[in-house]
Amino acid sequence: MEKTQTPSRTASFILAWLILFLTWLMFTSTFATQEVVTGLITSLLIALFTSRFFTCCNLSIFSPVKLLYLIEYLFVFLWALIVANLDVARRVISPKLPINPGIVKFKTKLTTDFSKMVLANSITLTPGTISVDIIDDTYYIHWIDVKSLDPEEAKKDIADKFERILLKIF
Amino acid sequence: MVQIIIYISLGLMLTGIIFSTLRFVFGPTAADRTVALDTLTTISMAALVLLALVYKRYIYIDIALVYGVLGFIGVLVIARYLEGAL
Amino acid sequence: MIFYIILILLLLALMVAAAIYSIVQKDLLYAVIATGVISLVLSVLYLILQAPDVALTEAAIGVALTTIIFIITIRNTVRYEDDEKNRQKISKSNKK
Amino acid sequence: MNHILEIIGLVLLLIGGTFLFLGGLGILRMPDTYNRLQTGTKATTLGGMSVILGVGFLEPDWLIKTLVLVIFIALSNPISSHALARANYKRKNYPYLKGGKEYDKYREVYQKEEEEETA
Amino acid sequence: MKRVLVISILAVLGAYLAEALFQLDFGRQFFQNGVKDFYLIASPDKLKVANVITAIVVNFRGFDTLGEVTVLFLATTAMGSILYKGRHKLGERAVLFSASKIVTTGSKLLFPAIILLGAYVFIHGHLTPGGGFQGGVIIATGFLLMLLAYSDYSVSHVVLSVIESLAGITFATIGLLGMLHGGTFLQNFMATGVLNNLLSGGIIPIIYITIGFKVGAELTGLIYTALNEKD
Repeated sequence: MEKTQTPSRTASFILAWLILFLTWLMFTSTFATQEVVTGLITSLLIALFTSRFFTCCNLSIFSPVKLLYLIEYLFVFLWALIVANLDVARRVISPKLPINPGIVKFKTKLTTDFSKMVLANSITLTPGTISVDIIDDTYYIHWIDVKSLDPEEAKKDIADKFERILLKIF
Repeated sequence: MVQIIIYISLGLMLTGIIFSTLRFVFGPTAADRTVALDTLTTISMAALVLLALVYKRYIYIDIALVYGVLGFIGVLVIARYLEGAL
Repeated sequence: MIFYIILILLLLALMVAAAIYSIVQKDLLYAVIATGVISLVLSVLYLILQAPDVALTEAAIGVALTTIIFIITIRNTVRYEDDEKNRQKISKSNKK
Repeated sequence: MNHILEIIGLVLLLIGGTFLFLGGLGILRMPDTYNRLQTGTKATTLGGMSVILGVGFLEPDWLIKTLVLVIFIALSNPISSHALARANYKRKNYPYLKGGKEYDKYREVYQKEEEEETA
Repeated sequence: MKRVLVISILAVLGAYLAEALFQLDFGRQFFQNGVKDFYLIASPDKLKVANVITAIVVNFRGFDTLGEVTVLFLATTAMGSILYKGRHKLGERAVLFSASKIVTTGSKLLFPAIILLGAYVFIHGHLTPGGGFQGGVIIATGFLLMLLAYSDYSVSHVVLSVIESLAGITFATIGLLGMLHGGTFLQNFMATGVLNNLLSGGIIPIIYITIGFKVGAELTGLIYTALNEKD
């Protein structure tokens, strides 16, 4: 259970400052000196009173292995999103509405809140599924075309490809 | 060429807006109407960015940014009310 | 050019329809959602008419802030405008 | 190089417009709220993302700012749709089921809560 | 019959009023060479402000803006004093239960970004659309997100009122300094810088920052008070 420990205050403060400053750079999208200095000050001030919310991950998130996994996750997710949309298009256009909806449940192995949120959002955006609720570590998923009511098989169909990578990142 | 494709894209978005307005009018429950509002928010956000391209103004993207972020909170307010939390 | 005139006219028609809907509707929650739709379309219209400042103000205020204020009002009063239960409730509170 | 970026941008614009249209059509055609959320969320997320990225490709100076918008959409859209789905279930609007009651595994949670309340 | 009578009387009255209004010229002779040319030329050239509306709102018509902020302040105070009955104890909250894990975690992630967006809007008020008021509204909406997601999130009224008062005092002080310097309220007394740079426009960015803080604090307090009021 080492993964669930919350990061220290300093780590979360540095992470907050870094992320907020990166967001500022993306907002302004210039490297002019005045903008950068203002951004540093502003993001420092905001990080001072919001750093307690950045409990998602330790500073070890910046290790190259994890970044590689992050990129792999991005590609898996994008591919799933595209497949999901083609699926939606097929269902919407076909006149017979081929749907067989239902709500299935399965248990996850993830431990931190943040990774559970990422998994739930990914499930919402992938083919035919939408996360209705999450109680402790049980997901309740609305499935537009139920293939199996068994938790294990449902999980294999819906969440395994994401969970495999997320377990390595967080 | 660019003009024509922008016209086609805007026209498709407008059709989407009209369809979701229809769902807003017919939708039997409050949740259906909120789904229509959610869809409308995202479609109009994309339309705002496309209009920024039409007018060639970089600063118009700010409006789409504000719009997208706050529209999400507007939907969340109604969802929380429907849930019985407010 | 003619394309944008048609776009403006259609959006205006949509906005007026949503406004009429929000006035006629007896369920006040639906009326609040309709106000959200109005401010959405209005913001896009302001941008088409090249008034970015007004569009930003409309987007900032109309989308979330008015919604929460109306929702709080509905929560503290009644949801249906013309309802038998409400009338009883109101007459009871008047007797107090 | 510019030419290639322009073509990619135009294709993305067309794809995005199509998916936004499909999202509108989807929430009009589907039979109940959950299925409307399914089509609405997915189609508008990809559609909005690809329109915005397409604008970014057409004007390469804007690319970074459009990326911010894409990230915001990808984060906020699924959260709001999840909140709506949960709120809808809490109001006892049960999903449309083709296969019968055993297809709804979420009902047991609420039955437990109701039993606790009555007991 | 009664309705027809009322409508016809109203129509006659309206017609008279409309005719009278059309005959007024509202000082049209002064508007022949109105102030618009002056504004359009002076704001980029003399004041170095890219967004003309900002220059009008904060500098040329800054006194009106002070009035608007005061009206908002008075409205918030009045609403607070009506709604606040001093009977809300801890544990007796109006938001009954927290949202699900997904919403709470997501709002943890989005809340700092929204605050940063508000700060970006009011710091760049003289370059891009928007300004102090809009930035303040965005910040207040960010706090609204946290209040919605958590049932035990609270903001301190004392801190809010301190921020609000400090911002108001700074606004008025800058205006009075301008009066000392040039004779009119909110006269620009700082270097104007280069057009389209962040540090340009003299006192305008500072005033927008104070307005942003003031509006943000006021609206946050208003939402918080209104959410916790319950019959």
